[in-house]
Amino acid sequence: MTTMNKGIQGLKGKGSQRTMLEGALVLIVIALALVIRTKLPGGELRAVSTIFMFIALSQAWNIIGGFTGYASFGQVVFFGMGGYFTAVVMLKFHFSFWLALPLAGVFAAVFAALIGQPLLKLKGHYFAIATLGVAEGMREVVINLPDLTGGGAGISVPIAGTFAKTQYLGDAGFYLLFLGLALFAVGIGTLVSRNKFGYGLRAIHQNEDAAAAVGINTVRSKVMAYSLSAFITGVVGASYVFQQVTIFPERLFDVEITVLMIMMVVIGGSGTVVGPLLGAIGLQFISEYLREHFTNVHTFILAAIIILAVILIPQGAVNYFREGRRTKDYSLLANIRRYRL
Amino acid sequence: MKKTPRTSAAIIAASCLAVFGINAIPAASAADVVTITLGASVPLTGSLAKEGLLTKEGYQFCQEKVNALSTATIGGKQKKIDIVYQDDTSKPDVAAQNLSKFNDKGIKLILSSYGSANVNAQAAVVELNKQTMVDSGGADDAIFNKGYTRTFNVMSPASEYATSMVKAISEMAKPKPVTMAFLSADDGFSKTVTLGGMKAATALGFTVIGPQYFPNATSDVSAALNKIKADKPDVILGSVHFVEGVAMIKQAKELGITPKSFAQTVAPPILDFATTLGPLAENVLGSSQWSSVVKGQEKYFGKASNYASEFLARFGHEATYHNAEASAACLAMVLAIEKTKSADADKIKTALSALDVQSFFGRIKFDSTGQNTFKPMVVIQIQKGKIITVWPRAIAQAKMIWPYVK
Amino acid sequence: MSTVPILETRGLGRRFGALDAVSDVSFSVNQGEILGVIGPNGAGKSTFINLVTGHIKPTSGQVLIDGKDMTGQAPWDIARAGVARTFQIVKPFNGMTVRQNIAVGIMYESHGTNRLSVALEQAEAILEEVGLGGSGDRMPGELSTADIRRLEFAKALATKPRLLLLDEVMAGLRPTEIEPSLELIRTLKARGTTVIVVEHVMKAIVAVSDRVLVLAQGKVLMQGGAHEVLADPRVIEVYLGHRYAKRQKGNA
Amino acid sequence: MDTFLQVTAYGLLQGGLLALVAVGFSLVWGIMNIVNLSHGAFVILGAYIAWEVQGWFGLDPFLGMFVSAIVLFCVGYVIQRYLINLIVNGPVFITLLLTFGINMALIQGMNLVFTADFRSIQTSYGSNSFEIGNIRIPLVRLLAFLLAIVITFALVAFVKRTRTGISIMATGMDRGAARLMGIRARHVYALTFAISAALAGMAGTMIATIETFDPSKAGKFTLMAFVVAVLGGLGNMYGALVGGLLIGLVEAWAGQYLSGTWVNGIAFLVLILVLIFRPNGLVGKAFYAARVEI
Repeated sequence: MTTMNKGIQGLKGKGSQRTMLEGALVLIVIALALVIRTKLPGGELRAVSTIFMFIALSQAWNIIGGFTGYASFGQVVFFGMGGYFTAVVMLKFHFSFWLALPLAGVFAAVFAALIGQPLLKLKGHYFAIATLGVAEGMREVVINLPDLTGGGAGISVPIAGTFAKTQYLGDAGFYLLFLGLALFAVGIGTLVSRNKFGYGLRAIHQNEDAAAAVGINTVRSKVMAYSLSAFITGVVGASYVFQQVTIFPERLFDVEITVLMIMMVVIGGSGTVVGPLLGAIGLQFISEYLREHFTNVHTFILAAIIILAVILIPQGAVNYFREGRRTKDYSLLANIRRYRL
Repeated sequence: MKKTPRTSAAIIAASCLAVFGINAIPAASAADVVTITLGASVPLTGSLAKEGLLTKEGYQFCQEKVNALSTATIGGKQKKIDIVYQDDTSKPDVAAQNLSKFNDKGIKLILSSYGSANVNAQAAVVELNKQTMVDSGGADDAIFNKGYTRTFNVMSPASEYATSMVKAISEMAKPKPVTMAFLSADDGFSKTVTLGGMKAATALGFTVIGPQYFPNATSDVSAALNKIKADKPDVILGSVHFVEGVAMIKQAKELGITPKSFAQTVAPPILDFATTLGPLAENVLGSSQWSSVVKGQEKYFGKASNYASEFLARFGHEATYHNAEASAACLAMVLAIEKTKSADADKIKTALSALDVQSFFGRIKFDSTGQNTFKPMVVIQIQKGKIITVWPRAIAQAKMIWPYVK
Repeated sequence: MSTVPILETRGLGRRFGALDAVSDVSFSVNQGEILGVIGPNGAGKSTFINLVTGHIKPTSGQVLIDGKDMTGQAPWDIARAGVARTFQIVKPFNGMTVRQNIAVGIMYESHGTNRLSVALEQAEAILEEVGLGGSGDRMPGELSTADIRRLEFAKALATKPRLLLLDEVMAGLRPTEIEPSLELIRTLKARGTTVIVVEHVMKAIVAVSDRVLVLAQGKVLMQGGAHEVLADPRVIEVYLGHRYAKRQKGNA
Repeated sequence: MDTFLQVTAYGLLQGGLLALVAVGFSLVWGIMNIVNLSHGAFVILGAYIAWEVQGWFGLDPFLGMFVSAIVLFCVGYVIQRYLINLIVNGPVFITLLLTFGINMALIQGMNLVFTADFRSIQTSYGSNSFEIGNIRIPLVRLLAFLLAIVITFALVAFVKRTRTGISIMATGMDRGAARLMGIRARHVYALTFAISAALAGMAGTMIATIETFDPSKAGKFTLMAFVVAVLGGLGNMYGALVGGLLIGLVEAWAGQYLSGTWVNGIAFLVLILVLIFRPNGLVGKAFYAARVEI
């Protein structure tokens, strides 16, 4: 939880007009989301909840991958650990979900702090593969502890009967929960993007030696960023588990979830708050739409869209427009020329 | 150097275009026809794409047969079945979400996905949405011990998979083998299968070795084989999926492990098993939910043998038990619809609970948990590259070849 | 003014495998002094700075800051003790505007503000001071070589250092561009900041240094007043080579 | 003792197969700093091609693998030249996304073309093995193992002795300087990727002969290549071989002396430990430190 406090420090005293405008915008979005909730049927609510979930996940990844520049390729491990923590304490120790939820985040954050110490010394692809190794390894651990986790057979959260301390939330309930998580994550992201801690992370991303030379404790900052990111991811994992009821290690530690987070952040614009937000909404919406309307070839079309997006705007949508605004040049061809060999 | 890539680029481009087929959309119904829409979310991409496709074929075949032959009416109008498909990408959360989306569109009658994890997630949602689902792809007992009342499984339960082979060997193998080694993948379904089989084997007086577990979906089971090598088991019984099943046979050969017979769940009845293993597949025993000699018949598919031949004509490959399971699930749903003359999920749920029919798939009847405990599994053996039913004795096409000599 | 030197090294050394990059360097700097450090390529000047600022851990010897042993401390601890540095190969924070580059240093200084808005305002003064006024909203990638060196300088100043180590901030600059930098160093001295200038540009060293330290092959060759050191034949020899030394003699 | 030797021998052979899968992946990563997430799909594509070739012409897989290699060489060249080259100077991880997209397209393409069937190339000698002492050595695995060694040494010779090889190495070390020396980086990059894809095709053929394959296996091969390349270390052509053999042995021993289900877990544990204590891999040089980034 210390990471959280640190992250919040910079909030105080941003009383500019911009903040008020943004506050108003957030209120409008929340109001809109609540209105939508009453209009949509259950299945659509579930689909929108998934979008909210990926907003939160991509914001979480953005903190370590986008701001700090450490591409955590095993981010799903915190999703899985938070999720399994929740399932186990709810099933075996009869915790209420509302108690398990924050604890799952803390559990993931502490785990991140522990593995972060050695792993965050690694750079670039090496860090990526090491975190991937942790995620794959933890999945194996979960599979191999069947007495605790149910192993490959999966585990079910109690939603009915005497041990069910928290009533199942239903589609509308989970909609609110994931909306809350998305707002929380975007809030944290906004905070980090504008405070001392976040600037420290960006400095680390650009050059670690130079960051250390201006007094940034790079080790502590990186571990804190990793833990903060893990906290959010863990809390999302916990909520996902309660929504799904029965979970399996293959899905909870599915590398595709990590890839999706990265894709959303990078295509939207890494190191910004709006980027991952748009990336998550856009990509999840598109993939959902394609799956529904092109049952047989949807992955093909999605792959083509990803390839095109990556080639046309490798710096991500938000960064592309920002650069365009600065240089007054929105030409995609010029953009390609900049990044090609 | 520079021309070759362009040519191959053209080939790739052409093949890309070729695969972009557009799905045929079912024709709109005429005025005197009432169409009942079933929802089916199946894995068409991802790790279960193969089984998902077989399942879809089974549903499709059922729809075509029923619509062609049915004279049943609802409210004086002729009844037609339409099935809406969604790809769940082999992921449980998507499989569940798809059902909720069906529910939004008023589709309350569901044909299940493939794979225990997917069906497990679907069963929970079906309960919440008050839909009714017939399951053709998730046999794990864990789905049915949660008190759900709206999911009905046409298959024999997981615990029967290995048990049937143990019984068959006990009845038919002469000289009767003594030791039986159990090797198993470590997913929930395979473990349930193995524990059931071991219990049966002990009860029937076999000396049980193992179980030795290996990771689900591995293509290297040599460690498990090496561990039982010294025991020289008479029978090696594997609770496997296709990949581990093939690996087990190949690697046992490589390692010089020669039991009197191999027996495997799931893998041998898949057509690819005999084609990929060739002579090595000979005489391997397998347990199957269905074979073309299963007894029973009804008006749509006739006998199992009719099902097999018509399926072959329609899809160009032999019907596997995955196909048959799916058709049977769809059939159960259709029969319930015809009985109630409605598309009401609650009424159909009640009708399914009471259903008892002899079909090409064998007896379809559900116990109080929704499982079909009334249908025995069949045991097949690969003989001369063909899948031959050898047990139960009453429907056997040929005698079990024993022992496995080679 | 205290009598304890602001920086002192005792027998400082660093081995890389079989190579002694720096060995047995002992010297001290008092507050308000400007020390020039010169030496030929490969003399260990940058390694020496890296050792003092904690970017490389020494294999022998000690680093004392204000008389306190800081040997082997992390770079950020050294920075927070009031020691700032620039890098020979410039290391701007490329993803941020010039103003934001400075604001980072301001916020992370031990007594600095924690508020971004304040830091961004304070950055303006530092930009003016180094001659980057008006460039605050530009990205480092858009700056000229001279400006990017100024940015490097400004980043170090942002941490309000009491001791500043400048690693060739004037390399590659035209003579007209060097003068403002020298002026700035003098201003800093007047403010009581201690500066260690590591330079190739001899003229610059002579112009500002109170004292000069000569490094050769990782060792201290000699130290003393600027003119005295530069006139020393040993220095001329290691620094400019035998032939130049001979020629100098011949000319004399 | 016999069991130990048997397990060890089998593990080494399995390691050779892994090395074969990883060698091309490691090459591309080492030279271009591109982590090719579609490598596993190339392996599977190679397997399907060899399978088809055997079906059409009855060509033995040990000949069919050259057909696979040639086709994949072309595919690889086109992908690098006309797709990946377009973003080589973009943010580092952008190539991950691009190759992931390519991977998706390839897998789905194979799903549609080959209907996701399980396949395996059958040969008359497929599962034959012979005995040395009490240890059984499977024939095809041994051949695949030898192929891994031959390819590794051939690659080293190619990179050190031939003009093209040297230009590949030079481009890997310092693209700017290589360009000044008149090396066409675009072509050299495409060539490097093409060679890597060709090697994946050969590996795929061996996989097809030894195991079964289907499109969903692609991810597993990419992951294994990833692990093996890192373990061995980049910037050293022997890296994949060393990494492959190590993983093969670790998995074999773990499978034998621990519970069989821990095999994967142990492999990843070894990976993490090696990364923490020898971040450049077992035989890797500090390639990134030496490399000039532009």
